[in-house]
Order: sequence, then structure tokens, then C-alpha cells
Amino acid sequence: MTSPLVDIRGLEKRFDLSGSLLEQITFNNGRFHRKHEAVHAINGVDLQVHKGEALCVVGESGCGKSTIARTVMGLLSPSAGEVHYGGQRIDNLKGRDVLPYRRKMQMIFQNPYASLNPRMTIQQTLEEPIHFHQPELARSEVRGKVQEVMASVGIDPDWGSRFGHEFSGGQRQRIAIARALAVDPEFIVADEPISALDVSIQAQVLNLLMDAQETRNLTYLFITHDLAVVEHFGTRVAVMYLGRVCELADTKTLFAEPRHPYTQALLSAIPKLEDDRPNYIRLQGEVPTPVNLPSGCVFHGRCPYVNERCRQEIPQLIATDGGAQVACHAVEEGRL
Amino acid sequence: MTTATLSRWDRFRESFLWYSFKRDKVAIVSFLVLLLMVLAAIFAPLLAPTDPYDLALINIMNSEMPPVGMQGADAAFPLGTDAQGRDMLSTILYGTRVSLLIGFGAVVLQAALGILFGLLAGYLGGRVDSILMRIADVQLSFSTLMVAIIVGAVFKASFGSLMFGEIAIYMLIFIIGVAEWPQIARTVRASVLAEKKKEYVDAAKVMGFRTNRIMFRHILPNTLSPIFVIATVQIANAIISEAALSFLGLGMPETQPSLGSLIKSGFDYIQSGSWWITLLPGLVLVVLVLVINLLGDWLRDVMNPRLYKG
Amino acid sequence: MRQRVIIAIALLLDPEIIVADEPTTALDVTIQAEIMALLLDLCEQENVALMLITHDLGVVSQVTQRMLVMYSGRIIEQGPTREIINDAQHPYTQGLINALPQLGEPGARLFQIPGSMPSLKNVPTGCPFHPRCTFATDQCRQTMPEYVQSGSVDVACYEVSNLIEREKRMQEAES
Amino acid sequence: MLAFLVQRISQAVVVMFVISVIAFAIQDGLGDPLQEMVGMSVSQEEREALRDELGLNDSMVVQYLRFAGNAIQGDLGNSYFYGKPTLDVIAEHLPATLELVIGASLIIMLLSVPIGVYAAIRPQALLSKFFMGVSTVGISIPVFLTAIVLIQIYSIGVTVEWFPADTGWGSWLNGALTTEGGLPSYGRGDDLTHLFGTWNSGFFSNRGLMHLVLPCVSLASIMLPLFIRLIRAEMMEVLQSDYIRYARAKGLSAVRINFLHALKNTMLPVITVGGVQIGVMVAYTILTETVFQWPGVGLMFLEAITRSDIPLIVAYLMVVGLIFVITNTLVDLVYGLVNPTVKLTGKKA
Amino acid sequence: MKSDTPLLEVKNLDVRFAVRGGDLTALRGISFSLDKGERLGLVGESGAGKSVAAFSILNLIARPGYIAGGQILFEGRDLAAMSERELRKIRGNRIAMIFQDPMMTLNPVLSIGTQMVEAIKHIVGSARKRRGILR
Repeated sequence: MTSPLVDIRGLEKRFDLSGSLLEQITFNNGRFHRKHEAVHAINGVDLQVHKGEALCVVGESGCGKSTIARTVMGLLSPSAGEVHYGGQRIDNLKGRDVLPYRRKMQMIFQNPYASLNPRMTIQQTLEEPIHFHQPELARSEVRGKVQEVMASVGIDPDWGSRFGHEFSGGQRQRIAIARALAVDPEFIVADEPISALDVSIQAQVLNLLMDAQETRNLTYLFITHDLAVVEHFGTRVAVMYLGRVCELADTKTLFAEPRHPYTQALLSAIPKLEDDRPNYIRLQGEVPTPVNLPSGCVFHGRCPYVNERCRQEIPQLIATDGGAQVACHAVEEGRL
Repeated sequence: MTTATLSRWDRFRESFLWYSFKRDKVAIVSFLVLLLMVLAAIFAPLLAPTDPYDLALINIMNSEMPPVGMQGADAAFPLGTDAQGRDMLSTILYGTRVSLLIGFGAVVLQAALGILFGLLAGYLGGRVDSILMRIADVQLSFSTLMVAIIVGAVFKASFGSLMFGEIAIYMLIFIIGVAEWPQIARTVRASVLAEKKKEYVDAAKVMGFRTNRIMFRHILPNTLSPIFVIATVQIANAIISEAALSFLGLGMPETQPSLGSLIKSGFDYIQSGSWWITLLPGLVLVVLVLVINLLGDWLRDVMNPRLYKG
Repeated sequence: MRQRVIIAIALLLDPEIIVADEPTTALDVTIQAEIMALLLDLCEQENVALMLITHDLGVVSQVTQRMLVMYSGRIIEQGPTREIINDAQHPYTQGLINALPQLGEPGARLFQIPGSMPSLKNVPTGCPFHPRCTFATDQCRQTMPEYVQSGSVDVACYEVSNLIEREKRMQEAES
Repeated sequence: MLAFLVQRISQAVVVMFVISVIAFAIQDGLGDPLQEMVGMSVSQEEREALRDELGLNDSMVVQYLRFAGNAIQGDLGNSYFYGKPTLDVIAEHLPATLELVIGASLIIMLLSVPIGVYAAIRPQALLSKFFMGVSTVGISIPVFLTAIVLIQIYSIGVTVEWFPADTGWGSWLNGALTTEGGLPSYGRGDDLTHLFGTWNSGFFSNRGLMHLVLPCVSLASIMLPLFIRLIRAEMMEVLQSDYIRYARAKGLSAVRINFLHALKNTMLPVITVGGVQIGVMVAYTILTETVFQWPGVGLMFLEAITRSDIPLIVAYLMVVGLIFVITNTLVDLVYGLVNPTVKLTGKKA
Repeated sequence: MKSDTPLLEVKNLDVRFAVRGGDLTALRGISFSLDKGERLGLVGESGAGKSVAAFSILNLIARPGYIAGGQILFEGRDLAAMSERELRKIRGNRIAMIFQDPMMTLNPVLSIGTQMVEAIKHIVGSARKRRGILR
């Protein structure tokens, strides 16, 4: 098997909550304490993205899936762990060294209403990255490239002199995709690219992303909370809960036979057209805050199969005979 | 939607700005009055009957003559004369010129400082932000007028009255500009903080653009409308600040009067009944500031980012 | 948690009708399922009428008995939920349902409705859906269709009414 | 809570430090104490000896520390002009200024809240439009001009002869618009009630109150429009928010919505801005006191500037700075206590 | 088990927004009914007018929107023609509303408890009044 295109190793990310030194000091029982609070957004994640696949990361809000996307893209620097691209470590690169990877890796954002600069025309928005990364190109060549990429996402190239706000949400997302494609990337991180769009537009954008993958041989890291989209779009799925991957499997395997109790609950909660009433696995308790992580398995407080080991020991991703990798003591012990 | 090619002028004519200006009588009248006053100030040397800076033309015998329409008036001095016998109409025209110059210059300076510091504080955050904003907080809690008074007093004490008088225009522009920069810096910072969170900034970072390029090419253009609104109001504030400083004797000298120092010079004679020396320049000052404020209000209503959904 | 408080406040007043405007859109699926079940149970126990506003066809099919489909300020189809979900009459409703990835073959292109919802400023004349509709005729472009009954569903679409018309004529011809 | 308290107080200390450095720099840069102490006849060597003795040849840091140490003990030097400790001079003048500030604040508070709330609830009413128009004009009139006009009208009097005196209505109008004057416009008068120490007040006698009317109205005139506009704007924003909509959907009465839900949300930003405006008000007292020859600290400060009374200028800066810092810190603390959405660590939730 | 008159009946409802350059029609000719205990779904994409329809049921449309025509019959009485005072007795009390974003609908400066108590007081008050009328 060839080496992965993107390799995320032992990634951790904390966001400091406590602020300045002064704010950390508390006064308790007649003594001063220094309290250090942080949001533990990602707690040790290992993921590989292989060339040509679409790896979907799913989970509910606050599970750290967007943080992974931003850390891979270098918008955030990891608290611990490494990000490798094509065999080269990239999370510690500075200045000029990053530029080649900025061309190869691109990102599509969630909100098409905020991801286009309102003071720039579409033409300017699309020309700027090409100019920046390929300064050797002549003006007419750049223009030709913009026309080509606009046409490829289904936007009339004559509309270049318009501003973003003159377009509908779906059209804007097409333009944002065009911007990402303009520098000919090989890897695209898509952070909830369709969740701000209407149902009928979601289908258009998903089709566009699938077409682009086919014609340009793209690799995707696709972040979403919508399992139906994952089932349709993903090659492999990583299910996240509170900053950890709890199950990683081929899409077909995962939907046919979910192993982790959380994955099972998640799948059962999707409202399906054929259902006549909500029919789901009831979880106890509330989602813990990522500030005070529970010990052991992060899911133990809500898990129906919990035992003492789950409260103590953090489960590791272990391959099962079905082909999935699951981080669950119950699965490992054969209780589930 | 419109055709693909639109000139700037066409865009302006179809804009919401122009549309609401046409429909707002207050805005139109304010704009016309302001235009008239600015023109009168620019062409003061051509319009004024006499040159108030030229001592040879002043006759002390003509002092404290009332405006036309009152007893003892002289048709040569339609708005009367001041205590030194200068023609009020001419001094007011020249005074408006000085006041506008200082107001405009001070706002250019504070906008330059405010935009730079606001962008740096908002975009870079962290220590740069806390230091700059702490300074701004201290200045604001002291009130800009207070800062201007203190800086003015220190300058006057260190330069001496005579020297201060000669360079008063530049000093006042500097004092008011430095005293008021936090107003603009805070506005800029607030909108930079709002813009910084938007995904187009992340998109620019993902493209690999440098910090300077993102700050000035991507974020700054999106913060311009609030800057524009507040700068308009700040011109009015700067003119009032200048008048206040001059009134306290920390501003323009009487030989080169602004509206504020005209009011001050007349104040000593109000008890003897010569109210026009104070109240006529006062009226001009109020009208000038009022029309600028009205235009500012109108601009704020029109450019309110909440209404302006792009 | 907060949404539960809101629902609690709403139910404290013992109302006859609850109007719920996208009550779970901002929430995660597991919580959404929980809230929906709670709402449904309470409505059944207290015999409260529920008007559920949502864009999620799955939720509608789980919770409601009857549904309305709106497009550009008009109701274009209304009737029993199950009937519409299983056999939608209006081309827009059909498109909406077929566009769901749930129903597509994994990896295949999804059915897509071309274009996008018109803004209120320029609603097309006639049937507002005609610029995006594959069946649009001149009639659709000129006048808004009246409601016709198909089964127990009311639909505003010329295509459907023509179809019914044709069937009727065929039946008459047969008999 | 404690962290919040410590943070705010340490912030205040830092600000006070900055102010004292500035004050020290002014004193060091502008004042030469020798000039004031000795005449021209003293020789250069004697001057040097004196400099050494006074510590003027020490390093800046040592000099500053000495200055700050003295300041903490309440010693800010002697005024050149009054020839006594500067803090005593300020203490004599402070009651007059406080009187002015309190009087003006009362006027502002009593008028701005009802007018602002009314203008927000009924934005289309004629009366609201009138109030907003007047407040725009009010903002545009500098405080000293208001003061001058008030003096002209109410204390000196205005004689109107604009209408024809030979017709009945003309002379009636002339008479009606003519004011005799009569309100005192200069100083505080002599009818002051002794409170304690050097503190006297004009609040307790008719004559004293009469003296207060014009200065207080002038001082209030500049701040009142600002507050009306602020309260109206905040209130209108709150009234459009979703939770007000929700309160309406709950079927609550308009009074409860406007005065419990909305006004409480409105007053929070007003408190913060109000705190900052105290600083602005002190600056305006300088102008007001100049026009009315009101014997407060503002007038004293201005006279100190013209007399180059450096120690007094420096002392004024320190005292006013301290007042600002204390009020701002208090406002921050109150804001933190009242508003549950501000987490007490100083970060927004 | 359909009763003769539905609990809520909306007939031919038109809602418009008065903006510069004329009115925008947000709802046109909306008619539907809701029986006691019935669960009705309103489906559509953003911009279809779903939320406007929800708000208009309680006559809660904010300026510049207004009800331009049609009736909203609740137990036979037209909510569109009712005074603010009468509407208040129905809002919350007889017809409750749940909004989209739970974070926005609670007043940030009042505690959740206060707001619940407030709602209870309101209904206890009106329940007493109702009983008073019955006696």
C-alpha cells in the first residue's frame, strides 16, 4: 500500500480559556490557586487520507471535526502531534516554505455568505490567487484560466464583474469552489460545505464536488454532521466524539454494521422518510463539556454498555473482523 | 440585476446611497449649506470686503459697530465690527476657513492614526491589542477634550505664547488629531474583529497571502463605511474642540482668528451690549457643526451595516 | 438544554396550539431526535395541535399527519404526509424528495433541481416554479394554476391537472 | 469574582502609574523649582549646590520615585501662586465643581431616561421627532456658547425691538420677548452653607441655588442630547431582538415588556457610557466655569495654566486622573455585577 | 374524527412587506386549517415564506411587514382583526410559539427562573380571569 497523502499523527489541540495570568488566580479556602482551564478540542487523533479518496469526518457540534480541518490547513497550529503532507511535515513550516503546500491544499468553507470578500468582484476574487501563486502568467493567461474555472463550476464567465452579494447562496458556494480550484490543488478540505444551503441546492453542490473529484483526480477531507451525505459521498468515514475518533471504517461497512455504541445511536437518530415516528436509541445524560473531559472513554457517561474499565482506561482504535476500526472496550471484549 | 459592464458612476447612481439622498430633504439641505460654507471659506480672500489680517486696513475708530439694521450701523460693515474695528463679515469668512482647515486636517490625522492602530490591534490581537487599547481607554476616560486641553497647555507653556501663536494651526491639528484617534481606532478595531471571523479572511490565509495583504487589501475595504460615518461626525467634533481650545486661550490667536477665538474675543464685550461680536460667529459655528452632524446622522442611517445586507 | 426550557415554558401555559418554527435546526441530530420525541409525546398526551415549520422532510414524515409544501410565498401542495412523501404530485416536491442523498445510489449523481429560489423582489409571473421546472409550458408562465385534487392531496400544477384531465377522458372513452 | 476584582484594580493602578509618569514628565520638563525659589543674584555655584541638595541631579528614576512617594503621602508640592500645598488649594475649589457636576447629572438623569424611552417606543410620534431634532441641534452647540447665550438672555437681559412698537401686537410681542435678566451669572454668591472643613455648598439656600441654575443647565445641555440619543438607540435595538419578540409571543403586557425586559437591557450599556461621560463632564466644567467665573477646580486649572503654576497643574492632573480611574473602575464593577452575561473573569460568555 | 369547525383556519392570507419601491408579497393566498390535536408540517426552503406564515398566525409580523388580506380564524374569531390587548390573551396562553434559536429567545439579563415564573404568573392570572368570567 502506498503512503498516505495526508497523515495526521497524535494530533491534539487545546484552546486556552483562562486568559491572562491574573485571571487564572482564584482564591479558595484562604489560599491562592492558579487555575488553568482549556477546551480540549482534539485529544490525540491519528488519521490518514489516501490519494483519490473522500474521507468524511462526522460528529456533532463540538466534537472537534472543524478543528481538525483548520489544523490540517494551518489555520490553527496543533498543541501536540504532527501533520504530514506527501511525506513532509508541514505543521511547523514558516514563511516561504508553506507556499507550495498552499497551492496543493485548498479549503472550502461552510458559509458562502461570508467566504467571499464583499468588496471584491468575482473576477478579482478568482484572479488574486492565480496571480499570487503563478506570477509568471500573463494577464490574458490568468483571465483565460478564470474563465475556464468559472465555466467548470457552472457560473457564466460573463458575470465576473459582479460582486458576491449579487449571487444566490448556491452560486456563491460554486464561486468559492472555483476559487479553491483556481490554483489546481490536489487535496481539498471541505468544512461543512453544504450545511448552510437549501436541500435542492445541496444536491447541486454535492454533484459539483463529485464531478470535480472525477475530472481533477482530487482527494477530499470532508467535514460534515449530515450522515446521509456521508453515506452518499464518502469512501471512508471517521466518527468523532469529544475530540476522539471512535470508529473508522469504509462507508458501506459502517452503515451496514455500526459497531461503536455512539455510532449506533447517531445512525438511529437520523430522521428517515419512511419513519412514522422518531425511532432512536435513547442516550442517557448530557454531552460533557470539552473543558472537563471525563476519565477513561469519553463516551462512558452516556453509554449503555459501560463497565468499570471504560471509566478508567482510554480505549484505542482496534481493527475488528468486519474491517472497521473501533475504539470501544465493549467491542474489544466481545460484549457488543 | 444589471448588465455586466457598469461604470463607477452608474453603480453610484443605482446605489442605495444616492437613492436615499435624493429622498431625504434634510440631507439635501444640509449638504447644500455645507457646500456653500466650504466654498465661502475657500474663496474667502475673494469674497471678503477687507483682509482682516492686514493691520493697515483696520481703524480702531470703527470698533464695536453694530450690524446693519441697528442704530449706529455703517453700510460698509454689513455685520458690524469687532472691538478692534475689524469687519465682522470678513473675519467670520476667514475664521470659517481656519476652523474648517483645522477640523479637516485633524480628522485626516486621526483617521490615519486610528485606521493604522485599529487594524493592528484588531487583526494582530494579543499584546499589541491590549497595549493600544489600554492607551485608548485611558485617553477616552480622560475625555478627548481634556487630553487636548492638557497637551495644549503643555505646548503653550513650553513654546511660549508668541511662538505658539505662529504655529497654532499645525499645533491644533496635531493636538486634536492625537487626542481623538481612539474614537476611530475603536471603530476600526470593532469592525476588524467582526470581519476577521468571516471566512473570506480564512480563505485568504489558506491561499497563503501575507498579513499585510490581508489587512490592507481584504479587511480594510470592508471596514470603510463605518470609518466614513464616524469621520464625518469627527469633523464636527474637531471643529467644536478647536473652538473650545481657542475659547480657553489655548488655540488660535486673535490676530489670526478662528470661529472659536472670535467668540472668545467678543465675550469680553457682551456685557457692554455688543452681542454680535460673539453671537454672529457663534451662529456660524453652530450651523456649520449642525449640518455636518445632520449629514453624519443620515450617513449612519443609510450605511447601517445591519440594513446593508450584502 | 435551553431548548427544553423554551418548550417547558411554552407548555406551562397549557395551550391548544403550539407553533414551532424550526425548533431543532440549530441542534445536533441526537438532541433533535430527543426533542422531537418529547414534543410528539406531549402533543399526543395533551391533545395539543402542533404546527411544525421545518425544511427537513425526514422530521416532517416522522412527526406530522398532514403537510403543506410552500414555494415562494405560496402553498403548492398539501395533504396527508405519508401520501405526499411516498407519491409527491408537484414537480417541486418531487425534486425536493429526490434530491435527498438518503434515496440516491451511493456515489451516483444526485437528482438536482436546476436554479435557485427566486427572491421576493422578482417573483416570476404565473407559477413561481416555472423557471426551474422541466414541464413548464406557456400556460405555466402566464397564470398561477388553481388547486386540483389528486387522491386526497391538493396540488397547484397544470401538469398534474392536465394529467388528471387526460385520465378522466381516457376513462370516459373506455366506458 | 475575585479575579475580576483584582484584575480591575490592578488595571487602575497601572493607569494611575501612567498618569503619574506623565505628570512627572510635565513637572520635570516645564518647571524649574530653582527659578521660583531663588532670585537672579544667586551665583552659579550656589545654584548647583542647591540643585544637589534638592536632588535635582539624581537620575530620573530616583526623582520619579521620590515624586511618586511624596504623591502617595499626599504631598504634591506647593502652588507657586497660592503659596500653600496644592492639595489644599484643590480641596478648596473642589466642592464648587462637584456641586456643578451633581446638579447637571440630576438634570440629565431626570430628563434623558423618560425622553429616550418615549422616543424609542413611539419613534414615529411628532413629539419624538421634535425631541430628536432638538437633541441634534443641542449636540452641535458648544457648551460655552450655550452658557454665553443663557447669560445674555437670563442674567443680562435682552431688549427686543424687532416688531413695530406703534402697533398693539408689536409692542406686546416686543415686551413678551424681552427678558429683564435677574439670574446671577457669576460666581457662587455668598449664601453658602458650611458643611465641614473647607466644604461649603449652595444647595441649601435659595440664593445659592439661583447661582447654580445657569451653570448647571449649561453643563447639562451638552450631555443631555447624547444620553437621549444613546438611550433611544439602545432601547430600539433591544426592542427588535428575538427575546422581546418571544416575550410578546408569550402574551406579556406592553408595560412589562418595555420596562422590565427592555429597559433593563438598555441601561447596561448606558451605565458604561455614563461612566466614561463623567470624564467628559469634568472637561466641560473647565469651559463652564470659565464662562461663569465659577470658583471650581476647572477655573483654577485654567488660571494655573496662564500663571504657569506648574505644581498646581500637575496636582490637578493627578487628582482628576484619580477621580476618573476610581469612577471607571466602579462602573466596570457595577456593570459586571448587574450583567450576568459578562462572565466575571472579564470575558464575554 | 374531524370536528365541523377546525381549531384554526387560515383563509386566503396575504402578507406584504412595505419597502422602498413598493410592496413585496411574502405570502399569497395561503389557506389551510388545523384541527384540534392535529399535527401539521409546513415544509419549504429558505425564502419560501414558512417563518412569515408562522409569525402571521399570532399576528406578530414586525414592521415593515403587514397582513394585506385574508383571515386567521381561531375558534371562529379573526386574529388578523383583533386588538393588541385581545391578542395578548391568546398569545402564549392559547397559542404558544417555539423559535428556532434557543440562545436568542431567552432574555440575557433575566434568569431563566424569572422568565418561567413570569410565564406562570401570566397564565395563572388569566386563568383566574377566565374562571371569574365563568362564575
